[in-house]
Amino acid sequence: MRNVAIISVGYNDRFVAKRPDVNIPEMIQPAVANALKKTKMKHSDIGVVVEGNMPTFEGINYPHLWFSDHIGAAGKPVLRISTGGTTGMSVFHGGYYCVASGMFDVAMVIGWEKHDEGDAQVGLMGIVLPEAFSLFQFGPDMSGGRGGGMGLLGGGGSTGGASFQALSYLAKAKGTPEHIDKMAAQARANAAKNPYAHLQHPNCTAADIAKTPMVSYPLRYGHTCPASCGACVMLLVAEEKVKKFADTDRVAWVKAVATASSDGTTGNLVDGQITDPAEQAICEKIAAPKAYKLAGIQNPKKEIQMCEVYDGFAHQELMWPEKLHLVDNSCKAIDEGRLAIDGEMPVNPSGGVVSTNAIGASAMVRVAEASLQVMGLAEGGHQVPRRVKNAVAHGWGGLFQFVTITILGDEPVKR
Amino acid sequence: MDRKVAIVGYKQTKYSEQNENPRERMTYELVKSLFQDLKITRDDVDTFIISCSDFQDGRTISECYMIPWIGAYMKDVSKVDSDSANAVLYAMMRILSGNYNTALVVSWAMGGSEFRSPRVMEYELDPIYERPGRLINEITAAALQAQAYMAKSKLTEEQLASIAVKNLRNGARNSLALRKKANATEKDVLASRALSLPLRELHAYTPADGACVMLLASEEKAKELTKNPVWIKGVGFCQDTYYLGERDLVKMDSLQKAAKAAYKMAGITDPARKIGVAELSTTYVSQEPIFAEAMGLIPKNSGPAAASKGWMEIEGKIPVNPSGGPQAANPLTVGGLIRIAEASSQLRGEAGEHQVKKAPKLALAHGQIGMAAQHNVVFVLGN
Amino acid sequence: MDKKERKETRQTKDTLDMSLFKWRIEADGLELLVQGFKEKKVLGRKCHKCGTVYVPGPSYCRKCLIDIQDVVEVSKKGKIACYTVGLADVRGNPVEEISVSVQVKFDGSDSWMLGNLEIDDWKKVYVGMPAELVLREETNGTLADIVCFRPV
Amino acid sequence: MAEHKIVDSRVGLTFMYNYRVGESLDRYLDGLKSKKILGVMCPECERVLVPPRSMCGKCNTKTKKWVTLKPVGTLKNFTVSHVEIEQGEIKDREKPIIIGQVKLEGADSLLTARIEGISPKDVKTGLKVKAVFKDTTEGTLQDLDHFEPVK
Repeated sequence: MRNVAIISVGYNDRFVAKRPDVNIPEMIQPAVANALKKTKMKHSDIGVVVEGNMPTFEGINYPHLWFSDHIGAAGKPVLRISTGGTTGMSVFHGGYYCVASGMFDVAMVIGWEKHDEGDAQVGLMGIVLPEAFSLFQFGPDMSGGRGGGMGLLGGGGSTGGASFQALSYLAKAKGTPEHIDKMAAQARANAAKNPYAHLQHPNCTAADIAKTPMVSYPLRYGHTCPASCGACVMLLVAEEKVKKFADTDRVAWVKAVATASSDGTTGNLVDGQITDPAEQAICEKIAAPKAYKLAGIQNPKKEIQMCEVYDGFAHQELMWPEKLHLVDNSCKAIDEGRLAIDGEMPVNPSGGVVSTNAIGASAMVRVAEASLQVMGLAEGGHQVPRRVKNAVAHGWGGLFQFVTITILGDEPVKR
Repeated sequence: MDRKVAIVGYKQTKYSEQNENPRERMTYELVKSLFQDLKITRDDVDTFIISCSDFQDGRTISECYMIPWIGAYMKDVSKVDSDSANAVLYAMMRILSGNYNTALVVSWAMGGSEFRSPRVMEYELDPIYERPGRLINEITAAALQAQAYMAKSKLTEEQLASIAVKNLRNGARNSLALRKKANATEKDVLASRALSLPLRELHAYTPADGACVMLLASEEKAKELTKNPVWIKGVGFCQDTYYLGERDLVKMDSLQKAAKAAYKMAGITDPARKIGVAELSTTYVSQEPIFAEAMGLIPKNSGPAAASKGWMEIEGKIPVNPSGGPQAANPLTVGGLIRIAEASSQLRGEAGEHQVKKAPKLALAHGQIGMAAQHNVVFVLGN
Repeated sequence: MDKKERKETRQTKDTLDMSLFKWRIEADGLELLVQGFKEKKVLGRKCHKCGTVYVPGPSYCRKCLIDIQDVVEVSKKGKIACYTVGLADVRGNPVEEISVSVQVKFDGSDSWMLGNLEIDDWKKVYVGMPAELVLREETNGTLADIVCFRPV
Repeated sequence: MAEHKIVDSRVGLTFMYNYRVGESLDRYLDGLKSKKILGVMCPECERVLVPPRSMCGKCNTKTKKWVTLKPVGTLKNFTVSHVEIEQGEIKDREKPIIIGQVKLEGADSLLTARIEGISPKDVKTGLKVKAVFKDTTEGTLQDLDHFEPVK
């Protein structure tokens, strides 16, 4: 297998709620330019473009067709991958396989979302609509009272499902909702050190978060993510071309990629739900062990110096590091400050998804941020102080049922 | 690339206006029957690559509920959001990397019963110019392409109709086809409803319900699983500019580049002689000579000769779409995968009634999306 | 970086009308469930190969990828696997009637079922709390036969 | 084969989208409002693109120089369209329309537009055409109503 390195990351600009000044391709284009700027590469050196977003959020089918000229894809091979929340990392994995397969020497990957043009809440409902509405064929109680049928419908939404997951997780970890407050506060404060993050709240405290309204116990507004506009671009290069194209001595090597999917762990209304949303064996038992094995990592807690996890909801920033075998008990760890930027296992120095969520970009941003940490290029004070030799990036998606993992390092794996 | 990738097996549904089953059971039965044929279980699949579309399934992340039904519960899965030929391409690259030995490509669409293809394809248009402009859609784009080709090559309306007749007749020999017209004539085609001239209803693809699944494997694994592997000799894919007004609709740069890359990888210099059969995603029959020329299967501007001399008939010198192609059935996103399966079955001599006579050594399969085929994927297969 | 002046540009609109889609969905599990309600039973399907019990019980096993037919009755009693409490509306204003949504894993089943929990004080709910499905006095084989879950 | 319970599911819900046209098209629409057709030039290949956009895909270069094009050109390609798509259904038009690709003088791309003032039987490529604007323009794409033959 060929080794592949990330040599550059480009964002279009700071992630924000609204970009009324530009259309979608105009928003994405600067990210491409910014990624290229930091290399010794010309546009013509790019062999393949891999792109993805959540297509129903903006109502554009195969949007890469439209962007062709803006992202420099005209006349090039283009692959489009879309897998819900994991989209960004699935796209990155696509780019990785384009190079690792030997088909291409250079891949450009693009993840984006422009949430101000659609309705993400309705878009998310679109996951379960046909299945949920099929229940009406079985005569649920429509009175709106305590009828079971409507109860069956009630848990379909994203925050509803996340609340179930949060409580199941807290029960297992013996944590409290206050732990989620603490985690969210750390994320918002970290975001303030990341010039690209959307919700920035310097010196945010758990008490600040606890003042926000409760959405669905135990989750508060302060635990949920914003809907952001923005794009992330990365350039991936085969080992033998790194010297030629990289403009830095320190690139981020892709040591392993892995993914796994289960059935829906929430909203599995028609076929029965057999999987605990807080169990996530797809990560803990399948994808994470596979990734560590491929990367030659035996003791993740010791060998990994930081992680970027997909925390659409703040409790997930506690849960995923455990599922990734990086922390034994995150509730304890956050109490002891071990998850901070200068802690022993920094989690989401970027502020995470809970601070910035352009969905199709978000899982890619995890890889991008982890790669910047490995390269030592994280701006604005969110660089982890000790040298990052290995980092883990993670994404989740679907009905809490997909997981993607990428392991990066400052040296290639010897194969 | 030191590895080789083979197609070891595939299954298609019968195409219909409404499958007897909903999408989940339709696909489940297909996956199971492929496993049965190959004597494998879902544990033998290293990675699943899905090709489905949120706009066709009418769902956000439309694979969510399908994961367990295709055997991918607790498995490695990804989804290509494009024509399914791209999914085969991605599955192949995953195997080439050395990370996987087998990959199952799964694609479905309920184009006959659940969604309206022309509406779905309108969402491929940019929302700020072409959509509000209300002039360009999949029909008018293909019509402009057809008109440009006819003006250049002097292909007549009768000749264009004869290509439709050929495909309708081929479809009648394909047991899985939805639209079969063994006795169609040029007159019938010319009398069919005018869509956007020169295109008429019988030039167009047939929306359908259907699914296709295909197992790919590394060389070693392929030899374990089948006596009859079909090798992926070459692939190429490419995307053009979006803007119709800046594209040469006849020359088709992206298809030319995709074919060139596929031939290069396969080591072919004279495709017209080497390729024995081609299955092309011609959503409108006018694209048949255009694509064949862009891929070098027939000489430039030879569409008229090809049509009147029957070069692309099943018995012709370069049979194109012996299955009837998308005119026989076109469940949108499944299209490219069907073409690859059909080309493979020609190589294996398993195409039955629509088997081409001279057993071909190399076959070409093609997938596309976008207005007037903006994005193209080309496979060269061999046995 | 974000200080640049951003000029608003014109807007265009489009919609995705979901009513154009005519979905068909296989719902063997729900059908079995509501049929069972007629006899005040909770019915599911059990995989004859791996033993997994699904409620609602589709007629295939996702673990073994085989058709399954064995119908089993499961207890109406189980444990709360997780729950959430609706305390505010979408704008964050407190709601008048607090509702508790629960997922209950029935004894003898591998599945979790979603429903509402009837309880006087939501603070008493905990993961692992025993609960039971309450059906109407007179059932007619619909989802409306479900009244709620109640703590045991 | 076992019988399966198949249910129909329908949802009367609509996803709403509001798209920003962006800098280039906004300026183009300003142009239409004052009955002008604006194009933009790529500084590298010097192609003049209409409708304008911010990037030249051929050169991967930002387009810069704006040009006002003469509202006259040549019909390069066309189709006589008998149908329109209404919510996914292919419906016959009351009478067919001509959809043409027009090369404006000084432009390098073709503009798609409705051609009027000539019957579908007589329309031919090579026809010289001119732009006809709506009497009252509003800064929308519909301001440029159609093209018709130059008398």
